[in-house]
Amino acid sequence: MSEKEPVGAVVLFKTPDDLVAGIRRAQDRGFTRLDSVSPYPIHKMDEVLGKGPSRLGYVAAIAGLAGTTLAKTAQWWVSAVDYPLNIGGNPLFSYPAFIPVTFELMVLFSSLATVIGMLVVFNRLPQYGSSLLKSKFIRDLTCDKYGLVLDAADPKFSPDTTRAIFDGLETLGFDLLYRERPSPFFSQRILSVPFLVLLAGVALLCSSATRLVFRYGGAVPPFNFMKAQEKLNPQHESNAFPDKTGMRPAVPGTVARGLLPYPYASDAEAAGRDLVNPAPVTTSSLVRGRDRYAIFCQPCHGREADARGTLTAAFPKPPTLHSSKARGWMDGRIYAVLTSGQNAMPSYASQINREDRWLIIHYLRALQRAHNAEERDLK
Amino acid sequence: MNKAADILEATPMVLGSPSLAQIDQEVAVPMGRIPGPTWWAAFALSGLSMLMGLSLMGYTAYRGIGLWGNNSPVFWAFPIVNFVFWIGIGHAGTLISAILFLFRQRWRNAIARFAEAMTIFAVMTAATFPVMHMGRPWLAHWVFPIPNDMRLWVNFRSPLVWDLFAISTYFTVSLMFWYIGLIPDLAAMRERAPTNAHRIIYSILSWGWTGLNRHWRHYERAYLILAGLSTPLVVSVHTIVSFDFATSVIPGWHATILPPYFVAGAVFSGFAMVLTVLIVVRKAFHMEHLITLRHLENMNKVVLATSLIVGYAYCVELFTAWYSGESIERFTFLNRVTGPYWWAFALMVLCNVLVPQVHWFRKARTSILPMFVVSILVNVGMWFERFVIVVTSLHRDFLPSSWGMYKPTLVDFGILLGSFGLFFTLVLVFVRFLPAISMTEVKASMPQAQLSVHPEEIIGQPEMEEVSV
Amino acid sequence: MFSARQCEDSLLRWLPPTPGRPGDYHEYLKSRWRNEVYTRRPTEIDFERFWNISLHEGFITATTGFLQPQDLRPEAVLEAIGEYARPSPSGIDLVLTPSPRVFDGRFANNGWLQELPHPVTTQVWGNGALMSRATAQRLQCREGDVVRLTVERRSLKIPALIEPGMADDLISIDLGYGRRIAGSIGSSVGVDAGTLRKNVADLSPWFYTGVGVETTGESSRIIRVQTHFSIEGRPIIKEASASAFRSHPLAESEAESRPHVLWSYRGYHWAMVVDLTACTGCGACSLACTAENNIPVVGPEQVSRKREMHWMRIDRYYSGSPDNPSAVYQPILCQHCDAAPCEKVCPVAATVRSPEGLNEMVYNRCVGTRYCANNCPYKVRRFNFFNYHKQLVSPAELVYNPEVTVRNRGIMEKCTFCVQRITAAKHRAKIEGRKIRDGEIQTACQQACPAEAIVFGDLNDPQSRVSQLTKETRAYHVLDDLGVRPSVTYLAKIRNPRLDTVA
Amino acid sequence: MITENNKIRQDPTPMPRALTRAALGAAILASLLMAPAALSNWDRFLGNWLVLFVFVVTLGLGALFLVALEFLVNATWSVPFRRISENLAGLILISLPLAIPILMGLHTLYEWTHSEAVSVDSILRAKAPYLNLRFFLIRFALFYLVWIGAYFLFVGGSRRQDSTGDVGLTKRAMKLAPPFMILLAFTLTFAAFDWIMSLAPYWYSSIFGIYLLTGAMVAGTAIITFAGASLKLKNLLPEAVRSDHFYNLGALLFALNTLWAYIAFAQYLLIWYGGIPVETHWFDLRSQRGWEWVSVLLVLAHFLVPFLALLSRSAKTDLRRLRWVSAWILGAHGLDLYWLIMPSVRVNEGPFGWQDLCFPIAAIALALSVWLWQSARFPVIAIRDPRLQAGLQFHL
Repeated sequence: MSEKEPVGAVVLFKTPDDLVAGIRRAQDRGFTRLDSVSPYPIHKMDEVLGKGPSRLGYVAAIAGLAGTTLAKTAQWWVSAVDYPLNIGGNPLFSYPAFIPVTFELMVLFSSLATVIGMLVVFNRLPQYGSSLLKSKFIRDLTCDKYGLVLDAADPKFSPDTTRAIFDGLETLGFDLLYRERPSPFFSQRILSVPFLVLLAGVALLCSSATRLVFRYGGAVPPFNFMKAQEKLNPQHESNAFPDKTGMRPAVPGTVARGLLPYPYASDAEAAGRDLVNPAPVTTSSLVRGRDRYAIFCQPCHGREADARGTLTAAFPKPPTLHSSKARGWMDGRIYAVLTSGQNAMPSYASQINREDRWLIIHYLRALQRAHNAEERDLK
Repeated sequence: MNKAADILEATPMVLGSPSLAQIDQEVAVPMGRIPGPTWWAAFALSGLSMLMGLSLMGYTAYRGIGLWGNNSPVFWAFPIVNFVFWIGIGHAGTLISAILFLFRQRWRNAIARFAEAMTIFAVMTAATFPVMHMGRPWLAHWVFPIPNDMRLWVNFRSPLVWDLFAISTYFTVSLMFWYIGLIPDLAAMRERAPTNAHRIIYSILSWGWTGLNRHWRHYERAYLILAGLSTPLVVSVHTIVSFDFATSVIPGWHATILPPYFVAGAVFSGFAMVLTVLIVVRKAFHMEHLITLRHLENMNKVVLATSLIVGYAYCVELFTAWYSGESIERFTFLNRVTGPYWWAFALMVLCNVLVPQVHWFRKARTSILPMFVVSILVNVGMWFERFVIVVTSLHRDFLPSSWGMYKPTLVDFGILLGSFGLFFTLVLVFVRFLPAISMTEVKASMPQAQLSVHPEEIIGQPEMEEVSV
Repeated sequence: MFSARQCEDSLLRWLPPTPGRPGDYHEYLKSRWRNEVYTRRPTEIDFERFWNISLHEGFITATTGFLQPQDLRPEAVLEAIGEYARPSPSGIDLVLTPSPRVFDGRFANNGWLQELPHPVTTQVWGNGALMSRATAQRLQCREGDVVRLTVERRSLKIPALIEPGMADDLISIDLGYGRRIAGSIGSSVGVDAGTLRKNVADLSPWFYTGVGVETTGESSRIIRVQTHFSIEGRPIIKEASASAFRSHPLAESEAESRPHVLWSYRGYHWAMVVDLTACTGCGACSLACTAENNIPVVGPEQVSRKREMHWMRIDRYYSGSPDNPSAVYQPILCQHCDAAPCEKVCPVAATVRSPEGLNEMVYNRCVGTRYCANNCPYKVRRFNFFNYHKQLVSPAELVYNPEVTVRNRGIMEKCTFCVQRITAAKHRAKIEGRKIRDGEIQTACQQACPAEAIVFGDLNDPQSRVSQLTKETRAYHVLDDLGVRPSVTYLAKIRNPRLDTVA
Repeated sequence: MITENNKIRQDPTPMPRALTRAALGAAILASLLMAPAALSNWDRFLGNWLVLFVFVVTLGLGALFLVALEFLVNATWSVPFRRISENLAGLILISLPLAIPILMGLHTLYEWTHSEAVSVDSILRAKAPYLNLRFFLIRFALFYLVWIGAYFLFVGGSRRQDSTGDVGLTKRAMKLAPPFMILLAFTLTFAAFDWIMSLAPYWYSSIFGIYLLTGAMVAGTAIITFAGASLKLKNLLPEAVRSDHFYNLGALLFALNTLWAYIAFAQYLLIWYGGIPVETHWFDLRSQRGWEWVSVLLVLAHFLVPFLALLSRSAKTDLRRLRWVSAWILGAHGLDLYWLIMPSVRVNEGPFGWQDLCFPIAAIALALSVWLWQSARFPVIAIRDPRLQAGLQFHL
């Protein structure tokens, strides 16, 4: 718009009653676009201008309802659905305990809505570019004088003649209002680009600062998360010992309960002589034996113990265990093989515990018997 | 009917009937002036103690809670006492600005702005305590229900979480309430800003307010709604603070009367604090005729009333403890009165119940020195009330084997002093840069500011369209 | 480690070398056995296996006696003590006893033992001149006042420690304290009463008569973890004399109405029973708990501010007259309440119920509001006011249990029912495809209790010892009226009838 | 606006005949129903009687509270309503004869009067110094001394003013108001402990006094609003009493009712949260055998419905709505007392039997007749009150 064109006019009055008289006069002259300006809200001025009560109340009510709903559902969802914990034996949805937060959110939402609604939606503030601010009366209008504002859009309005209609009234002055091009920051609209840029900048700054603090600030000692533990964790090295192993091997020469040293390392035959299979032959023991066999023995010796294992290509082929020699061996003799190994076969003492070795032998016996079954076995 | 005249309170709210311009003058001028040495001295004092307090908090965060006197069984002590104390202080503001507004007590207009400011500062002061009171304050954000990659949530059954919501809501709403009230005054300040810098700041803060009636219309409505919302809010806040104690099973904490009792106590202490500061400010800024003796007298009446309510609560609490017939319950209160902390209880009763009774006499209500002394004593007493509730209930609870005594350390005292420093620093900055009295509301309540037309005559006027200028 | 050497090895090394004697002690021992034990014991197996088996079994069945049993002559004992039993001359008698914690001082540098409360006085980090109230009144000294004891020319300054139930005109002092060089922990803790001893004692080196005692105006700190010794008539301890109990067993005081139970525990429901009759208050449970659960030693300063960290503490209450009271010991640990007040108030849900009835503490979720501890009626929750583990020097980390988190400062902690052991047992059971057997899990305290006063197990299994014991007529819950429904049941204290006929 | 003064009738305003008939009918119906109710279940009858008694007392005290409140805060808007409150405060006088059956039935109602029960129970023994017959009666006498004394001081003074127009009487009332408020708080608190709380002798709740106090305030305000609105609708109040006055009354009713809800919620939440059996037991009784529905109904009737009905600004000036809401709240207050008393009296009976029916009717009969009787003797407004003008001119 052009700079010269006035957007309206303001008439200055001394007392509220003069102002009302002025308004009456303007109304008599058929003005419909007018408003009063005062340093404080004048009681009953709404009625004078024929305005009903503000509708802000509905905004507040709706927002309050929204807050209530959100609070209740959020608390229900968190406590009963997403994070259902037994806390003090209380029900998951302990409604009495959820009332306080619900109330607070109701108040928060509806008061936020009230304030934002009043400032931005209903009053369309900020109006840093309002032409009134440029009026010479604005100082008085914010202090102790009263103004009547006439809008240039009013059909009855004309810059030259309007002043005359207030003759005979207690006026202190008349001033035409011109809209000047507003400064980029003090914009009419809250959604002006510079303002939004500023807003975004602040938001970015705050969030990144927060992130930094939470991400790194918290981890600086002594603000730790108990990641650093003073104890020695399993499988960790310790400088307390020359060899740096944290988990200590038993002192040589000690005998642990249930782990008598195996004396036949050198003399497998003696083992065949002395040792008897302590494990009972039961279904469960055979089953476990089969499982162990499948894990440790089958790859080389094959499912049937007939040396047709899956690894035979890669490894030296073991002898079949159905040879009369193998079948002739006492359990202890086989035990010795499992324990200290034989020829290409390594020791399995570190992988299969003692009971399991005996169970495997039981299963092996079953295999042998099944493989070359005799007449009486079928009975 | 002239005998009836003195029953109908005819004394004006503003003495010397100044013109509206004078009111602006008196309120706004101190802000332009360079502050005097007294202000600087006060500022230095409070600022220093604030710094000390803050550094002690930092040191605690670095070393650990062990720096305080807290122990087992007294896991909560000074910081919680201070927290409740300051939150309580923060209640007078909203009460004056919201509840008295709803009761159309016009005398509130002159003091509302100030009281609201004190509310905000008190809540800020109080809010520091729950954070620094945590064993691991660097995880304070865990108390907020923030969706996180650990899929953890907070426990909405915990009064501390309620507290979090209550206090943040209260702070937000009071801040908005205060700021809304400030906007027209800021507009006025904008027009009489001493320097250009002032002008720009006031312009930005006043949102280009011009005082059009169509703005006032929604403005007043918003103010009313906020008042209506703050009234239950202010009650809820200290209620929830009282829940922190009352929901527990600890005898001396678990009492159903605590909510109303705490709210009354909060208003009580809040009014006392507002009085204390107001008496000084009104003298320092020569506002005796805007904040008249009648204002102070009315506040003293509220102090007396709330003191009686608090006294009632003490009595009923003690009686119910005896009435319960439970040995542990009875012991707790006997121990409160006659135990090792008997002096705290005695001090509390003296300051909160006995001393305010002087306000039965008009003479005491209307003369500065007595009311000043009373207000300060009430502050002391209310601090000790919280001390009595928190410490004496904890230090001897169920199992005698775990009984113990609590001894505060120097750090505790330092932080307490620091909190006062923080509060008064903020107050001093406020009176320096913002109108401590709502010019708008005082003007609006002046006789010459009213329309003399009778309401009936202005029903059914034609509706005017809105102007866009 | 530290290239240390077994002391026997050193002795061997210092002895003049004799041919045929192995220098290594292990070899030396074995050779002794080969020559003196193995030979006496006819067996067909070779020595190596004999040796291993003996080691494994821990004993050997001897055919020809190594020791000749002597039979005891009671009258001889009477004669022996008879001469001491004569009335002491005027003045005060003094008894020097080895400390129940640091014994003769050899354990003075053990922080666990230093911080373990004395079974009777609950004193920690030091000793004192233990005397009765009457004696104290006669000497006009209050607890903590330093008194000077004089035996002939030897004298000692030591704080008075007043305890009901001491014999009058008798002062008893624990030995083993006041070591000047004991290490980083034990140096100059308490007072060394050994200096009062006489190398050639007329009666006994531990017993002196006619001891001079005068107060010195000074006073020194006595640190007790418990300062109040009466139950104030609260429903904490239940006791009866056996005769009274037989006539009418105590019935569980049922609260008016139980809160509605919303949660039932499927699977296991862990619970514990503590028998007050069996408990002797020795504190082994407390110590075992400390070792098992990486509980820090906080030191005298912190304990005196009531910040000790023991998850398992032993409360001691007196009843009867102060001159001749009778004491009750009550081990108190987290009661794992079904309606736990501590859980409700935690803002971050850092302490919650497990599906197996444990009250779980999620250390790393804890932000340290200490609200739970306030709301715990049993005050069993412990807070890390400082980082109590910081000052440890390597290799102290080796004493920590790798199964248990080390708690940092600002975190609440408490008894977990040794959840790490429960978990381990569950793994075993799962591998072997079975339920956990009753008694398979032993909590550290239970394991250590010499009187077997503590039983832990599954309440859902009606056959388990725990369920059996909770049904006993002696069973009761501490502070039952609160309706928190603890998982720890106590069995009432039953006193020996012969004692109460005396009293 | 002095002219308005002429519109005010100086003599008592004649009440509509219909009311008198209604009162009479209600009285007859009630007394007819009472005999069989008493015969069928004496305990229940006594419990109901206690409810009726406390109901009448709280109404009277609530009305008296409003009178004193006006003098305490020197409010002018309520002056035109004060005479209504004063007339209804007369219910205190009626409540005294009502107490006779209670005092005779103490042994049936209160367990602590059974010496054999007290002797074996440690808790009851501990309470005996307070809960014993003699002290109970002494307190009872004290309560009535205070209440009736205050009644004559306030109401009598105001009535004397009608003739004398003495401003000093108003001043005296202003001086009396603060101490009376204190006394009222304590007497009603202990009355609540004595009459209602000690029905369940183990249970205790320190807020209970305030609970009944707020209940009485709500009831008092409600009945004043009801009477005021009815009079206005029948044009029996002066012109000058306009919607602004009723707005204040409605707002007060709204505020007090919300306060009651707050107190009630605080008590429930804290006891629920603490979960201590001795305390929760009391609520357990009210969540079994159909009482849970009464509890829900109470929340709806005493909080939700009035809250929503009075929330909007227009509702507080709409006389018709004010009338039914205040009547509703009176009913809710009766339900509240029923809910407080009955489960403790008849521990294992459900709510609502035909025996209970006669008591609401009796209450209506009593309130109506007292009101009619009083307002037949005095003008409907305190005509010579020095603040009447200010009161009539009151604007929002």
